[in-house]
Amino acid sequence: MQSGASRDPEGALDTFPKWLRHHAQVRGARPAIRLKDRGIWRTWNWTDTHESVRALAHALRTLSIGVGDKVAIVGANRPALYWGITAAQWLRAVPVPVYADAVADEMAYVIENADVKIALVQDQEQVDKILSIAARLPQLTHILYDEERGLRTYDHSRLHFIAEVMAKSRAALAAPAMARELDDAIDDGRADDPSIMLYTSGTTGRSKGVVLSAGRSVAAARDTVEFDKLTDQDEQLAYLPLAWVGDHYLNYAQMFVAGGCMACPESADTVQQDLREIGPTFYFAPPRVFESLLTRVMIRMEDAGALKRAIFHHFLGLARRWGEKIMDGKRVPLHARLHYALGALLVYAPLKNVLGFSRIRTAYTAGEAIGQDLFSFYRSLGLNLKQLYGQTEAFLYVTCQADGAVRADTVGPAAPNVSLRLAPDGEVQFKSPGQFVEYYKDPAKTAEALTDDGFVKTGDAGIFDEDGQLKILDRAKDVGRLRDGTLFAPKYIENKLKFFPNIKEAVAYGDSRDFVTVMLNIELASVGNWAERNGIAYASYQEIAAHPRVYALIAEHVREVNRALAREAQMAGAQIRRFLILPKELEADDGELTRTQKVRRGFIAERYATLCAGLYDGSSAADIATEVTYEDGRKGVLAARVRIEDVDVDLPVSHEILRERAA
Amino acid sequence: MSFVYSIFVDPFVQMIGAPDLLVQTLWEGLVGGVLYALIALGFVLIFKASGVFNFAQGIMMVFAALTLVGLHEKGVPAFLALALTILVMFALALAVERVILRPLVNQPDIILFMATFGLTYVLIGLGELVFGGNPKNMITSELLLPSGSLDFKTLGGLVSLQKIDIAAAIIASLMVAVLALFFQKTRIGRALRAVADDHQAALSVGISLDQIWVIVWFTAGLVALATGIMWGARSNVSFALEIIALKALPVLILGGLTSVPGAIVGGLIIGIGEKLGEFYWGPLVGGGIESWLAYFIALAVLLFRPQGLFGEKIIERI
Amino acid sequence: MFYREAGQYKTTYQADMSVFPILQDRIGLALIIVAALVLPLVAGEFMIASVMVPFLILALAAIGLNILTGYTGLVSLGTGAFMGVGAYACYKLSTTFPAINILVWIVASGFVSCAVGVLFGLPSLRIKGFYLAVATLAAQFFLQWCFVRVPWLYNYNPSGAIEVPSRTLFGIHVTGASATPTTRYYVALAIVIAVTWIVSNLVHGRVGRSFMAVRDMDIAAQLIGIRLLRTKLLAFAVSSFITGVAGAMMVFLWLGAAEPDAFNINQSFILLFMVIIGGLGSLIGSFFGAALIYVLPIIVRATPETFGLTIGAATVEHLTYLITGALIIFFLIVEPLGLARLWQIGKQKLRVWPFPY
Amino acid sequence: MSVAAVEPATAAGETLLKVENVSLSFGGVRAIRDVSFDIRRGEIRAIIGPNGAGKTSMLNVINGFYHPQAGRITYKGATRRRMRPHQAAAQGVARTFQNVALFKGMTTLDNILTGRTLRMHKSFFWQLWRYGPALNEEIEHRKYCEEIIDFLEIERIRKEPVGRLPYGLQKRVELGRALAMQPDLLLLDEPMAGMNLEEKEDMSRFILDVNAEFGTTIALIEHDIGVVMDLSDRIVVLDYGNKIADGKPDEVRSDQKVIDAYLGVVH
Repeated sequence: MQSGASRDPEGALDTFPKWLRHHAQVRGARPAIRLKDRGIWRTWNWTDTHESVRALAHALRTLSIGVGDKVAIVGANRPALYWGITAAQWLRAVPVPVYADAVADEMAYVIENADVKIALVQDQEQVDKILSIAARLPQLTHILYDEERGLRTYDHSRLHFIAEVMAKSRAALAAPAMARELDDAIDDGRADDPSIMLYTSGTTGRSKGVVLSAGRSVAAARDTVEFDKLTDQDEQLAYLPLAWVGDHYLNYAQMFVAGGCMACPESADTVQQDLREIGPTFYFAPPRVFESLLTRVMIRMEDAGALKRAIFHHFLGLARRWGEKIMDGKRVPLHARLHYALGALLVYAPLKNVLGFSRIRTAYTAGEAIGQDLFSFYRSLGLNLKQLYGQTEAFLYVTCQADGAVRADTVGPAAPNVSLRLAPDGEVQFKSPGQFVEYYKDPAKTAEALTDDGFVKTGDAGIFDEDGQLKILDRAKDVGRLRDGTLFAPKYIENKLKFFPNIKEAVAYGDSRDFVTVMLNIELASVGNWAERNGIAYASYQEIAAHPRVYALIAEHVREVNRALAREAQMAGAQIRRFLILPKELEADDGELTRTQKVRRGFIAERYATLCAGLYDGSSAADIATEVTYEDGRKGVLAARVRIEDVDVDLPVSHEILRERAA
Repeated sequence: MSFVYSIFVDPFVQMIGAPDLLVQTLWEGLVGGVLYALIALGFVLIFKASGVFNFAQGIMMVFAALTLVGLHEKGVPAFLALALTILVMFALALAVERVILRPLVNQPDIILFMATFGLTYVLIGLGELVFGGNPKNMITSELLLPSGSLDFKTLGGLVSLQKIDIAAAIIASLMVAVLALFFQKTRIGRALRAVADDHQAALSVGISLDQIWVIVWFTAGLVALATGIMWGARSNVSFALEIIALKALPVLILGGLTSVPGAIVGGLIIGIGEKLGEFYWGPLVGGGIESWLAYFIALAVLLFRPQGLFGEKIIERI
Repeated sequence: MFYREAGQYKTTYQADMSVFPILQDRIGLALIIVAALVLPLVAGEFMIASVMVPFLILALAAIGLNILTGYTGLVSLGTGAFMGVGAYACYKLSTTFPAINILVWIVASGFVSCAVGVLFGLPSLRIKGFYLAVATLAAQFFLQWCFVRVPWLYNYNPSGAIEVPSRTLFGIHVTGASATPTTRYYVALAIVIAVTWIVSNLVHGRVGRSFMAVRDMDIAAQLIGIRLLRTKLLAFAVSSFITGVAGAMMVFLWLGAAEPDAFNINQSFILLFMVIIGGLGSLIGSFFGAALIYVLPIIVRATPETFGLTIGAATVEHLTYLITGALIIFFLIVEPLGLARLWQIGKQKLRVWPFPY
Repeated sequence: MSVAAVEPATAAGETLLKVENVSLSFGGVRAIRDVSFDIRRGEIRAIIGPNGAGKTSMLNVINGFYHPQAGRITYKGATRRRMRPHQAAAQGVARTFQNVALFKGMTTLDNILTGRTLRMHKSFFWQLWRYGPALNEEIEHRKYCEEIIDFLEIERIRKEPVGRLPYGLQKRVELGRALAMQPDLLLLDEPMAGMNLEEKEDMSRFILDVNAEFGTTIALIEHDIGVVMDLSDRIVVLDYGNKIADGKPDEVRSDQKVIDAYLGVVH
C-alpha cells in the first residue's frame, strides 16, 4: 500500500524505464497492465512488464533504434503499444503516439514531421494506412504490428510481428552479456532526455509536436500521485486515445510512478462493459461523457416502474441536498446522514455499481465547462468527481481541485509546484514541473508560446475566484471589454446560459459595446414539453420561440445568470441587459455553427444585423428577413418580427466585500 | 423349449381348440377398442384443430359421465341431466378456450400439453368436490339403454354379448358417421378441417379461431360424454377410469396423431390386441398384462413407423 | 441491488467458467447451505420429517427428470416407475446383503434404475416428442405391473409392500423405525447436495452442452458430430440414475414402507409438474418446483385449520387437486418458462438495479 | 493469429470433394437429377440457382443428411454412397443453415464451444468431477473459441443467450460454431439471407478471411448474385435439380442458360 513516489526521496528515478525497473524489483508480483483479451483479463505484473519491455527494447535496438530516434505508436490502448513507449524510452529514443483514427494524410504529416524511423502499430488497418503513405516517408524504415490477422501474406521485408521479434529478442537476451548491456542502458537515461512527443491537434494550422522531457514528466506525475494519494493498489481503465496527453499522463505516467495497474479494454464497443468489470479506482472522462451517461441513466429510469422511479427520485433529491456536504465532511444532521445511508443502500451504491463507479476514489473531468447540475449529480452520489485544467504544454496539470474543495464553476487552484498567474489581459500563464521543452523543430512557435520570464501562455483567459480557484472564461483572443473596460467573456456567459436545459444555444455580444446582450435558441424538446404541460399550443419553432410566456420563462433564466454574474467580482459589470430569442435554430448548414457545433459569433452578427442593431438601439422589437435552408435542402426566406426583452440587472452589492475577502 | 412352445404355439392351439372363447374375446376386445377409438377421436379432433396434445381427453370422459350421474343423483331427471351435462361440456369448452388456449397461444407445444395436465387436475378436483369421490353406477336404464345379454350357443360353446356393448358399438359407429358428415358437409366442419391445415384459410371461411376452438372442444366434450356413458355402463363411474382413458394414448400413437381413421383402426387393434394378449398370453406371466400391453403394441409399431400407422411421413427439412 | 459486480473481473478461464462467477451468488449459496444445516436445531419434527425430507427427495427426483426433459428435451411420463425401480432395487439389495453400508445400496440402486432407464430409452432414437412420452408410459405401466406381479421383488411379503429394514451408519440408525427424522434429514441433505453438485458439473460441461444441443436443434447437433442416440441414452441413464436414487431415498429415508401404488402414474405426473413449473433446464428450478408442488397441498390442508374450519379429509384432497391444477395453468400462463425464469428475471433485476433492464 | 497456424492451406487446386451423377428424390419428387461437380481444396465454390433448384438438398447430400438414390461422392479420396451426418462432421465437414439453427437456449460462447464437441475427449466420469482434466480440456477449447470470437468480432455478445440476438449476429455466431469444428469443408447455406447491406459486407469479409486465414474450402449457396460473383472462385448453377452451368463467375454470368433460368424462361 506504499505510494511509489515516497520510495524515491533522492529523485534518482528520473525516467520511466528506471521506474519500471524499480517496480519490477519492489513490487514485481503486483499487476502492472491488463488487457481484456479472448474473454479474460490477461494480466502482466511488473516483472512481466519489465521483461516484455526489455525484449521489445532489444528488438527496437536490433532495428537500429538509438538515442533520439523517433518511434511512432499507432493504435488503440494495447499493452504492446505501451511497452513500445517504454522500450523506446529505454533506448533514449522518443516515442511519438499518433491518433489511431487519423486519416492517412494526417498520419503522414506527423510521421514525416517527427522524423519517425519505426512505427509500432496495432493491426492491419494501421499497417495499410501507413503502407499507403510509405512512399512519402523515406525515413520510415520498419513497421511492427501487434495483431497478426490478415497480415501474414504481406511482404515482410520491412514488416514485423511484435510477438515474433520479441520472441527472437528473448532468445538473444538469454546471453548474459547482451542482457547486462541492455539493462545498463537504463542508467544512461537522463532527466533532460526527451521522453515523449505529443502532437497537439491545434485548432488552427498543422499540429505541433510538444516535446516533454523525462525528468519533468516524472516530476509532474510524482506531484499529482502524491496529491491524489495514488498507490500500487490503484487501478484504472486505459481507454483514452494513446496520443492524447490525458492518456499519457493519467494512465501511463501516473501509474508508472504510483506502481498501479492500467487495464486496456477489449474493444471500443465494450468500454462500458469493461469499465464495469474492472471497477477502476481512478477515472477520467470529459464532461460530455458524464453528460451522456446521465442522460442514459435518466432514460433507462423512465422505463422503470412507478414505485422504483419514486424511490429513485426521492433519494436523488436527498442526495442533492446532503450528498456533497457529506462528502466534503461538512456538518450534516444525523437524520440526514441516516437517510442518506439508506439511499446509498437502495440507490447510490447500486447505481454506481452498474455504471462501474463503485471503487472510484478519485475522478476528474476537464476539457470544457461542466454544468452545476451535472457535476453535482455525480458528486452527490458519493463519487469524488473533481475538475482540473491542463494542457499538453504543461504535461497536463495546471490546476486541480483538492478533495473537499470542489466546485463546478472553477477548475481549482494551481496544481502542486505550479506557478500560476494572470497576464494583464486576463490570459492564464503558468510554470509547471512538467512544462514542455519545445515544439519539435519549431523554435518560432516555441518562443511565441513562452513569456520572457519562462511562463507558458495558455491562450485561455481566466479569473481567480475569491478562494484562489481559477475560472476559465474563454479563449483569450475571444475575450473583449465593454466600453467601460469591464471584462467581457462571451463563452463564459453563453455556457452559463446553456446549462439551462431550456436554452440550446446562446450568442453573447458586448465587445466594445455599452452592455451585454444575447441572442438565444430555445431547446425545443424541453420547452415543448413545458409548453404542453402548461397548455400552450404551437405549430413551429418560430411560433413557440416568439410566445410571451416562453419569453417570460427564458427571462427568468437570464435573470438567474445575472444573479450569478453579480456575485463574481470581475463579471458583475458584464450582466445581460437585453436578450431575444431567434426565430430559427442556428444551423451548421446555414454557416451559423461550425461543424463541431460552436457558434460563429461574427457571422451571426452579420446575418442578423437588424436584430443586433435592435438589441442596442433600445427598440422592443426588430424585423429580420433571411434566407434559410430547410432540412430537405430547399431554400426559403424567413421573415419575422422578433421581440427584444430587457432584463433586470442585479446590483453587484457583494462586489467590494468579495474583493476584500479574496485579498 | 417348453417356454417357446407356451409362447408361440400353445395360445394358438387354445384359440383353435375353443373358438367360442376366441370369438367372445374378440368381441370384448372389439367393444373396448371402439371405446378407445372414441376417446382417441375426441383427441384427434382437438389436436388437428388447435395443435394441442390434449391429455385431459380421458378425464373429460370421466368428468362428463360423473356430471351426468351426479346430477341424476341429486334428483335431476335423466334426460334433463343429459341436457345439463351437454351444457356443462359446452361451458367447459368455453372456459378452456378463454382460460387456457387464448393466453397460451403461440407457446411451445409442451407448455400447452402441460396446461392440459393442469386441466386434468382441475377436472378431477372439481368433479369429486361437487359429486363426491365414491364410484357411481351409470344410469343405464334411465337413459333407455339396454341391459342384459344376448347369448348364442355356437362354436361348441356359449358366446355372450352384452346388449350395452352392442349399443355402444352402434352408437360409436353412428357418432363416427355423424362426425364424418359434419366435417364433410357443413360449413363449420369444412372450416375445422381447413384450420388443421392452415389457420389463415380457416379465417377466410368467416369463423374466428376462437370460435373454432370452442366448437372443437365442445365436440370433443360430446364425444367424451358418449364414451363416458358407455364405459360407465360397463364398469362404473369414478376417476379410476382415468387409467382406461390413458389407453387412448397408445391408440393415438398407433393411428397417428392426426388421423381419424387411424384413431378408429388403432382403437380396434389395441382393444382386440390387449384382450387376446391378456387372455391367451397373460397367464404365462401372472396376468394383468392388459395394463401395459397396449403401450408395448404401440411402441412396437412406432419402432417401424415413427409417425404411426396413418400419420404423414415426416421428412426432415433443414 | 445487493450485487456489486464492479471490480469482479476474471483473470483466468477457471474463474470465468466457474459455476458461480459472481461473489454475491457464492455468498448466497453458502448462506442457504448453512441454513439447511442448522434447520433441525430450530424446526420442529413435523417440519423436518414431513416437509423438508420429502422436499429434498422430490427435488432430487425432479432434477433427474429435468436432465431428461429440461436439458435434453425428452418428455418422460415414467419417472414414478423409475423411482420405484430404485426403491425395489435398494430393498432387494439391502435385505439380501444386510451387512453392507446402506449408502452403497442407495447408490447401487441408482445404477439398477439407470440400466432399466437405458433400456426404455432405446426407442428414443426413432421416436420423438409426444410419441416418446407414450413410450415412457409403457415403462411406467410395465414396471408398475412388475412391482405387483413379481413377488420376488418384495420378498414375498404377504402385504405386497416393501418395508425398510433398520440400518445404521457409523452406529447411528439412518433407516427404519428407529432412525430419527433429523438423521434422515442430514443423510438426505448430504446426498442431495452431492448429486446436485455432480449434476451441475455435468451440465456445465461438454455433456450438458450436448444435451442442450439435442434439445434445441437436434439436426444441427447431429451435423456438429453429436451422436443422437448416444446422447439421448446418456440422458436417460443419468436421469434414471438420479430418479432411482431418489426413489430409494423416498422409501428408505422418508416413507419407511411403500406399496407399488407409491410409484404410480400420478407420481410421474407430479414430478413432471415440478419440472415444468420449476423451470425446464434449470437445477434451481427443480427445487422451486418441488417446493411449490409438494408444499402447496400442505398449505391447502393447513389453511382451513388456521381459520378454524373443519373440512373432511376427502374434500381437502379434492380441493388440493383443484387448486394444484389451477395453479399449474396459472403459472404456465404467467411464466411458461417456470419459476426458475422468474428467479432469473428477479436476479437480473437486482443485478441492474436501479435500472429496469 | 494462432488459429490460422493450425491448418495451413495445402496444395490449392487438388480435388477435395467430387460429386458424380447424384440423383435424389423424395417420394417421387426429384430434387436433384444426375448432377456432377467438384470442389477443389482451398477454393470458394458457389452453388446458385432459382428457388427450388435443389441447392440445399445438394448440401444435405454432401454432409450426409440426405442419402442420394444414385451417384457417388468422393471426399478426401474416399468414395461413398451414403454417410451419417456425424461421420461427415468427424471428417471435417461443417455447415451453417438457411434458417439459423443455433442452440437457442445457450449463450454465444456455449454454442461455439458445442462446435468443439468432437474434439473433446475427456470421459463422462471426468465430466462429473469437472475440476481437473475436464476443466483443463474445456479451457483449451475455450481458448480456441475465443480466437473465433475475436475473429468474428463478437466479443460483446459472448455471454448473451443467442435467442435474443439480432438475426445478423445469429448468423455470425452460427458461422463461429461451424468454424469451431476446424472444418476442411465449410458448407454455408445462404449466409447472407435477410441481411442488410452492411451486414452482408461484414459477412463477405468474414467468408473471405476464413478462406484466406484458415485455408478452409468453402461451398456456399447464396441468392445475392452480386455477392456470389465477388466471393467465389467457381460457380455451379442448378435449375430444377439439373446442373445447367459450371465455371468461373465471368463464364457463368454470360451463360445463356443461366440468364434464362434467372429470367424464368419456361422449360
